[in-house]
Amino acid sequence: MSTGTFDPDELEFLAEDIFVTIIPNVKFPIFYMLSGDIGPMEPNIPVEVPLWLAVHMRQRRQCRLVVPEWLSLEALMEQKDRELKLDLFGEVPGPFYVEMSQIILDNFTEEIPDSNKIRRLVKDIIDIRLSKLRGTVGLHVKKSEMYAVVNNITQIELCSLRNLLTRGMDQLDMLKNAGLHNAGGASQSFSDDSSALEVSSMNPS
Amino acid sequence: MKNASLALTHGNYLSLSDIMVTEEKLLCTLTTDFHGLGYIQPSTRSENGDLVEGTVLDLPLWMVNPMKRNQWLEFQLPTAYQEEARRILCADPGIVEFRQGSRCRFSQNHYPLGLYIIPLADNINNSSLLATQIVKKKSLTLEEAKEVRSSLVSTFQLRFRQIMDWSNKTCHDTSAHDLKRLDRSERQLLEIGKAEQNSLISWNQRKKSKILKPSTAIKNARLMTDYADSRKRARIEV
Amino acid sequence: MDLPEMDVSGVALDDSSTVYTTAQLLTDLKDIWRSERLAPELLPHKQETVEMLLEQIGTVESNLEKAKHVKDPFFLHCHKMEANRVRYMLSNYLRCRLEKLENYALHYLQLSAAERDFVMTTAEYKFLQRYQADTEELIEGSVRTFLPANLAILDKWKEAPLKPRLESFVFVKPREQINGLILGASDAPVSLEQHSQYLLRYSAVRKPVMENKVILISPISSASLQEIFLSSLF
Amino acid sequence: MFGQRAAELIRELERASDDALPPYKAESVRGICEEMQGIFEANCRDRVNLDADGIEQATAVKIQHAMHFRDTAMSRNKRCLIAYHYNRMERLRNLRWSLGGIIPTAIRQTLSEKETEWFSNYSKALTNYMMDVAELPDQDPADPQDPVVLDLTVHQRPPKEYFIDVKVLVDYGNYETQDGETIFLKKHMRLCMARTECEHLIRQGILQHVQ
Repeated sequence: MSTGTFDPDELEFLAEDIFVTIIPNVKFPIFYMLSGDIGPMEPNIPVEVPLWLAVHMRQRRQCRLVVPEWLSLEALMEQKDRELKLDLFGEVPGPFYVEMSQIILDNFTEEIPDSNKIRRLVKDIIDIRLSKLRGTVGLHVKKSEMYAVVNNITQIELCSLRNLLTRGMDQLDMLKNAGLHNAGGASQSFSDDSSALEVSSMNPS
Repeated sequence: MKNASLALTHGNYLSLSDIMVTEEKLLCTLTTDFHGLGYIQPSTRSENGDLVEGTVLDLPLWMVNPMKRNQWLEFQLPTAYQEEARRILCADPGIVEFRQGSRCRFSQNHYPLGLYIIPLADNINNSSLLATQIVKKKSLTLEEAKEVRSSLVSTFQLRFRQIMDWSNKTCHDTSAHDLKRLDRSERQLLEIGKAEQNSLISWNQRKKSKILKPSTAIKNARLMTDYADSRKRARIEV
Repeated sequence: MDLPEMDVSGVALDDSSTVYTTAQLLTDLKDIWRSERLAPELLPHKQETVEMLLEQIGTVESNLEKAKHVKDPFFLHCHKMEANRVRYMLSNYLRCRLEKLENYALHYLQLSAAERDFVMTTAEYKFLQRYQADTEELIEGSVRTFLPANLAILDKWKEAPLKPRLESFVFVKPREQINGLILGASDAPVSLEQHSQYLLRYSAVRKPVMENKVILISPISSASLQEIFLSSLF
Repeated sequence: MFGQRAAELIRELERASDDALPPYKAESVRGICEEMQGIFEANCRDRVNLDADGIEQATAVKIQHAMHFRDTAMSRNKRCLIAYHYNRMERLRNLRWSLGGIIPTAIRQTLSEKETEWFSNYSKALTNYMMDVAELPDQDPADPQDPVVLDLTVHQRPPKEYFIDVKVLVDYGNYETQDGETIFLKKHMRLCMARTECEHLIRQGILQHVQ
């Protein structure tokens, strides 16, 4: 684990808490979960559950997923076109759309007839956005701005260069301030020499 | 130290990379005598065994810094930070190879060494500089230190884009030759960038996410002991 | 299958008798966990939240234990899975805090008693003291026998302990509008808008982060804004 | 020049990858300590010279300079020794998290005695901390609850499916699960276990996660 960042698996974990609609084929009473009540479930009656529970039930063949609107061929093609036309970042279906699409494509293949095409579209969209992101970041460091507004980028996208970006900014910051401040600035401290002569503390035995 | 980057290692007492940086040598001229230390530089050893004023020798940065503060020596600005090198860096920063043996003797500690050298500038303004010019001709003036600094900044800004592009490529795309061009801190950034990029890619391809893996430390340790064992065996056979 | 009679969610009370639902506690945990993971320094401890959630997990798990032979295993697994999810967040949150204490051990040992009570729990402080004592023993003990008796002190590393780097750049999202933020010595104050996300130095938002007015994000979410733009203050 | 052995010691550790723990260099550590002893003695001698009656001012200054020179080298050696042991400790600490409380023999061989001692102390400190966290402050004495122990080393990755399929890689013998049941782990055996149960065993290379 490293501080300063979340990795994709951890983001996927967060995405699993998002609610999706399933159509159960079993009957269950209300689940009193810590995060709130779920159900009751009746066969063929749509019900909202967190994604992780949907996956668990699907693995036991206890439900089908109502595939979210945005995960259709049409919607994604539209999103891709939009993203290609824009210089800036286009709007996304939700904060965890990438993570969710992965989980859904992994576990609910039967519900998604064009899963391969969809998988490729999602990947294309991410690639387009990531290359925009690198462009912006490159520009940012080049102009050496010390503050930025970064809207509409999702967590998973920043996963690919968040540390590189923040550490790069840190380094640039240091170079710019080299030798400028005495106190606190690491550039001035020189760590292994002693300020006071140590001989004074030595007593010949 | 995990995810080491210059901002975290520079001046950090416990950092291995900072220790390696401060091991870099500078060419120095002593301006005072040191009793009984003549054996350090036998060629210019004085009769009484002292290390004497005027001796020219290479000293590691960790020694230069306190000696310079006491004004017991002057150091020469390494060629990698002198005007010619700065001009080369300014013309095409992406091409320059930060490694020994290059024309301007760029080192793989280009930025951190620069960060240490800049504060060593003599804090004298131009007018008083004129008066002491002859004495100080070898040392680093405040003016020049500023030039060095702005060179470091612009070099880094321009090379950062390249690091970002490289980190986007898959591992084998970046040749060993490319890597050799980078300074230590740039290489650390590249590693950070690659690790991030790879974790996203392999997550995306669902390669490893679900499979739990044994620790690499175990594998490393096994390799190491296997190696030691095979050497032992080899010795016995001989 | 019959209706499960036990309500494993329930509510918890804290000292000031504010009623928290477990769902709210979980939302809080997610926020503090995220901020802790992304902040360069140790944030104020949230012992009450941790304790209340642990208690909830305890209740759920002991109820499940009792119901082991009565209930459908599917039902048991679902609750167990949820409990594991909470356990993961809690463990990871606490682990992350220990890691910061370990990395900046000397720095955190030097805090005043008041500062200490604010940022760390008693258990964390106990751990920290022990950790540092053991580490000093390792370092000094490894060389003590080889050095002259009146030299054997390796104390230089304690004089300038490693500190969290507060100048690090972080991504943040304000919960409310924040005015008059000073980002650099020569810069004019700026305002941060609610619903936007920013990349800036942690030191600039340290206070609002501690007050929970700004949360640290692994960027983002807000789909309401149309563009990414970079604005310079120079 | 002073400090060369120390630099060599650091260079070797710095070159090894972040999670590798190369064998402990007892010889080099001792050698560096000898250099420090030499510096110490030289400076003691110089101090005596300084205090001698009738010493010339010019000579005294030269002696002080030399003492400072050696003293700088002393500090450098100290820094390297501290950094060497500190960085190894950090790597060892990571091992505690990835491998659990028992160091595999392969790794134990690379450690110094002091390091092995540190490892077991660290394990104890962690266990104590986890027990402290588990202790609830206001227990209802009428209805005492079992403490909820949060094993920080178990839940290190986000939980996924509840059960996973595993293959046993070594003849391990009896293993006691969290529920108190005992499983006999024999090489080549395949079984389905709770994920939380086998994370440690997988990291230690005893089980293999199969799909």
